[in-house]
Amino acid sequence: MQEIKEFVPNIVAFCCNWCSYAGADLAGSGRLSYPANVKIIRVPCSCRVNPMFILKAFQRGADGVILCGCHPGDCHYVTGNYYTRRRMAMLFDFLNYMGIEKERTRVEWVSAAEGARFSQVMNDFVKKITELGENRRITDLRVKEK
Amino acid sequence: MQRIGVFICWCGSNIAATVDVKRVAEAIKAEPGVVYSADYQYMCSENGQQLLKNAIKEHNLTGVVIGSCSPRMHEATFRRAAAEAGLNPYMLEVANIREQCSWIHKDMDEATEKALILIRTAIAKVRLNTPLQEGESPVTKRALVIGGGIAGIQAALDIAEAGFEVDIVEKNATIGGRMAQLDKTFPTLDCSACILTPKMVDCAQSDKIDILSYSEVEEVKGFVGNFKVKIRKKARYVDEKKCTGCKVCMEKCPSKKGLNEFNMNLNNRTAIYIPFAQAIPNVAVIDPEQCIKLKTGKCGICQKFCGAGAINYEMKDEFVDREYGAIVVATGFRPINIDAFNEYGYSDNADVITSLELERLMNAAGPTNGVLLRPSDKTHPKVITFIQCVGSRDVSGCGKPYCSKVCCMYTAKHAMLIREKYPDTEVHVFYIDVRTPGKNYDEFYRRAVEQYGVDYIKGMVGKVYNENGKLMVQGSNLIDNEQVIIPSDLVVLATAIEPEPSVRKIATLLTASIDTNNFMNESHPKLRPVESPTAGVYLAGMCQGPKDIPETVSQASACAAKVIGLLVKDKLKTNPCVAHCNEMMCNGCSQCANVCAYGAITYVDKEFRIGGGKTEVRRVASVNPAVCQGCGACTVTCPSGAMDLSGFSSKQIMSEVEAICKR
Amino acid sequence: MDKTEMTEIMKEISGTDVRKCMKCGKCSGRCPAYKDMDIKPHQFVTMLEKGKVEELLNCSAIWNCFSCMACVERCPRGVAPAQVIEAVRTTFTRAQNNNGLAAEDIPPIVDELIPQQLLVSAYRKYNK
Amino acid sequence: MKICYYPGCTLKTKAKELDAYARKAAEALGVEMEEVKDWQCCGAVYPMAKNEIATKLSAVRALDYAKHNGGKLLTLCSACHNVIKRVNDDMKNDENIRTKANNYLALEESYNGETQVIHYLEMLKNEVSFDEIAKKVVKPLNRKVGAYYGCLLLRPSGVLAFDNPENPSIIEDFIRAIGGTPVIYPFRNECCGAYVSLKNQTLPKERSAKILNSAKEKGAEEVITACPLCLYNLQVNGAGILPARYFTELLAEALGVK
Repeated sequence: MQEIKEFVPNIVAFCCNWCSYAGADLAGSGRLSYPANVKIIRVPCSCRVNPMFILKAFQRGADGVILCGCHPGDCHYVTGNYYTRRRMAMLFDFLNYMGIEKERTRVEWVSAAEGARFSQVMNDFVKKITELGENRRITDLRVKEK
Repeated sequence: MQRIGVFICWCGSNIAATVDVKRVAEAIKAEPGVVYSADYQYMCSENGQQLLKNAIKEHNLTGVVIGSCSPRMHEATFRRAAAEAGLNPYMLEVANIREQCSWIHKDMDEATEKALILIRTAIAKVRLNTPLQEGESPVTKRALVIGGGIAGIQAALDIAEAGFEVDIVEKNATIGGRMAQLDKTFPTLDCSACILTPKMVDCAQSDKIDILSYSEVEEVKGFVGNFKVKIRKKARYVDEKKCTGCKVCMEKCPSKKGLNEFNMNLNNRTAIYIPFAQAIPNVAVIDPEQCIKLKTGKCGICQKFCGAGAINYEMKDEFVDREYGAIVVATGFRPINIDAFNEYGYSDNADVITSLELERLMNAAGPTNGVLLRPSDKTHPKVITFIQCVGSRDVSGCGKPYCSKVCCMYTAKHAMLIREKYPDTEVHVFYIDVRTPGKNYDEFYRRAVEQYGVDYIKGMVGKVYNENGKLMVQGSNLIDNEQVIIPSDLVVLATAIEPEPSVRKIATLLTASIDTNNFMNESHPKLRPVESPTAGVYLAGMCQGPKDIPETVSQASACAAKVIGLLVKDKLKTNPCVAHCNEMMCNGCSQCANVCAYGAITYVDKEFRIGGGKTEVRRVASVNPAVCQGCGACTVTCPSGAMDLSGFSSKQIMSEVEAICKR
Repeated sequence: MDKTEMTEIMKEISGTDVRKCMKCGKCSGRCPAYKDMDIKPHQFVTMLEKGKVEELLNCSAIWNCFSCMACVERCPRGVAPAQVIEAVRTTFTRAQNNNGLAAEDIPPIVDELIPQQLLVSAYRKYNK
Repeated sequence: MKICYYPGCTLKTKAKELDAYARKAAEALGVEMEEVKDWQCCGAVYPMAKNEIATKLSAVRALDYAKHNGGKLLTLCSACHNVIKRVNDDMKNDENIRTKANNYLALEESYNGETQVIHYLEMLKNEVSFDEIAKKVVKPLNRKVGAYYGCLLLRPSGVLAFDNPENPSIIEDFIRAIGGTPVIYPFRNECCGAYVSLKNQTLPKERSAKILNSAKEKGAEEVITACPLCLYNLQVNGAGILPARYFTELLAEALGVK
């Protein structure tokens, strides 16, 4: 009989260098844990995140993608996070239409001082994705475990 | 194929206690491209860095991944070490296995597994890294200050003090700006002219400062360190070098009906005039709209009487081209137009005036020689009512949504000065909130109430109407919950302020951004409040937001410090992680330029070979690496995928995504 | 209906956002019926915000407001006090037996000049 | 020029002269006023409550009629103008009211605020022009007249877009056109007391007196209005201070068709 493995989601987090990545570092210095299945990619600004990256993540088997940027009005690049907000609102609607539930994608504003918030956001997100279960939409079946 | 070296730091026990560093170092050896792998107790230590340098040389490494603390901590350290060993520093990436791994996970297997993935991700990125070179650009050691008010004057004086040349471009005939129009200044009540005019004289006398009055910026090209600016010197019909400021022309000029802008149009001036007694330069100017000679060709009286022979009716606008390393914007403010606030009866009643008009009515050099007389019948007003927030904090569309910041204080000042000079005058102030944050500010306001007996009424005025020669001010008194009607002789409106409208043109020329209220945007609201997002452009005074004189002067000096910091450099190093355009793919759609907050993207026409020996000229985007800040907004906007960001290229990030998702 | 529910309904039918009020009192500074308003125009806004519906429904100001819109016209924050007053009045008159004007009130004061417009508008305003 | 005209109930009874003079003057000016067929009372006050639908329907019916008969609806009574113009704005901009009203009416084609509502004064100003009127004046007014706007024509200005709500000028321009001298007084845009005079007579008495005294102080010999209720309040509640008349009467008088 095949062993039923507990579902462990795989989550890609994009963090802007100036606020959220620093917030994640602060969560680390404060030993504020969050699940190990969150892996962070550092980008200069949340507006650097191309919708293609997110599609790629889902195609390659990610179960959730989260984008973190500076709070509106605090963007290091003045207006970058506003672009993110608008772009992602559209993309997430589109993904939802494709069958990737809205809960699997998220944009959060985390400042460099909000270590606790970073950890809380990640815990919450992982919990949500675990509830949703594995993402099967648009995933290239070859990347899934046999 | 890259030759990659991987270094796993223990960080004492910080990493090693949770991540099995030996296992990681061993496992990573199997990764394609990895030719060297090691672990060490403290990579950031002198010995650790030496280990890195030696390995780069011995193994001819072309790429390095360090598994250690956050790159925000030691990326610069490791990159410097790599550069010393002859490796391009941008060929090194840091995998964060401390803050984002060992510190937040307790289970060793789990943390080791994650560390492996993070390092593989960094390796995936490094495989696609390319050597990047920091650019260099020269610096023109001269600054431009746009606007000759107190902000511009202070910035120019401070820059000149450091030994750099500065030009002040002022659109009016004299420098001095709004502060020159003020009577007294809060909270000390010293005379505005007495503290401003010595600074104006300093500007005129400094051999480093060149004042281009009656001039406007027409064109700006270039970028930080290398601005090329075209300045229009408007024809003033008076030779600046010859005019001695003797004012004989003003006595003789027959056209005396021009409105005196300096006195807020409360009295008249001649067609040839010097704006005010202490004007700098103290040189006359002719108003071409008003001058009989310029309009009809007949008159020429001023020319006849000018002993210096300075009058020249043939004068034309001139253009001056100058180069600058830095630009300070200090264009200032003006009171808003209050025609939309007819409930206060400003347009129907001469005795309803604005606060700036009151400044002139109180000023010894003003139209009434400092005696407070109301405009309609030149009598002493016995009851004066002030209305605050006229147009401020107003989202109805008639006014401005913001607090103008200075009105509470200047109204307290006016009320106090009037009560002091004319103790028999009754003074009322309608206010919504009294906002007095600032050193000695609240004390100042309380003095108006407690010492001078100014009647502050919490509430707003609904209507001002004329009845039997009195101005009836009908408003609410919210504390007593009643509607009051105060028969007044003079009503003063604390009019909201707005940025001087010419700032829009300036911002466009400088590709500096502007907010919905026409205030210039600062680079960061808290940490970079004097820099504009456009490199090399700095902001001083009201053009950036409402502020009073002390704040304006502080910001101007801060601007000067930034400008000096820039001008002392011989060369500017530029961040190599900037956007670049693949011209073969670019279709010239302009979308990238539209999202760029820095104006770093311009368009050039380039010739491309299209086969068959033919060429075609296409419009393509071109990024100025000295101006680009590397946010990447353009890369995502670009519909054809022509824009990419060095150091964070789409391919690199895609490969990181793949590495993370690989199971 | 409980108080909270009533408050929400009144807010909704007023069509204005009472939270936008910055408490400047310009509406009350302008109100031509101020003298006979036992609850002042600015108070309508703040009281609805705080959910004081009973006091509002028991006031006489709802019968004295002219709906002249002077308060709406001059509000710097885009709040419409007259619409709050209308919401209170409507809520009152819609309840059973709650009319502001009884038919027997009319005859003694009808004179020859009274225009239809006055009768119709008064009935519309005061009664359901 | 032919235009759809909504008279309203008061103009058929107590305010016959407002209507009659308007028609005579229009004829003299070459404007044909065609009464909306089977019009119903507009309700006299605009129902501000967001969930009032039925009370707005009669206005929508008139608006829909005008939509199919020239696209413009002419009003004369200030109250009708206020109600119809505001309902029209709702039909254009308030999706909830639009949907519900259309559901009630079940028109062949739904009404979405297409009709342009114009007041008689706006018609004089924009369609005829005051210069044209001035040319046709045979008996210039030659006296000082105070324009009384009241509230219904001006507020809320965002919807009515009639004139500057604090400093209007259209009736003053009209007075000039018919050879009179306009008197500008601060209470010309104040409320006369409106429907409250049926409930509480002291307030309208005070307000009307305030308005007329203000006009008198600034030198007016009479005041003119476009609203039957304003006229009632000024004449009855402000009795004896200054005479008040409909503006159409003065127009007819000046054009020599009274």
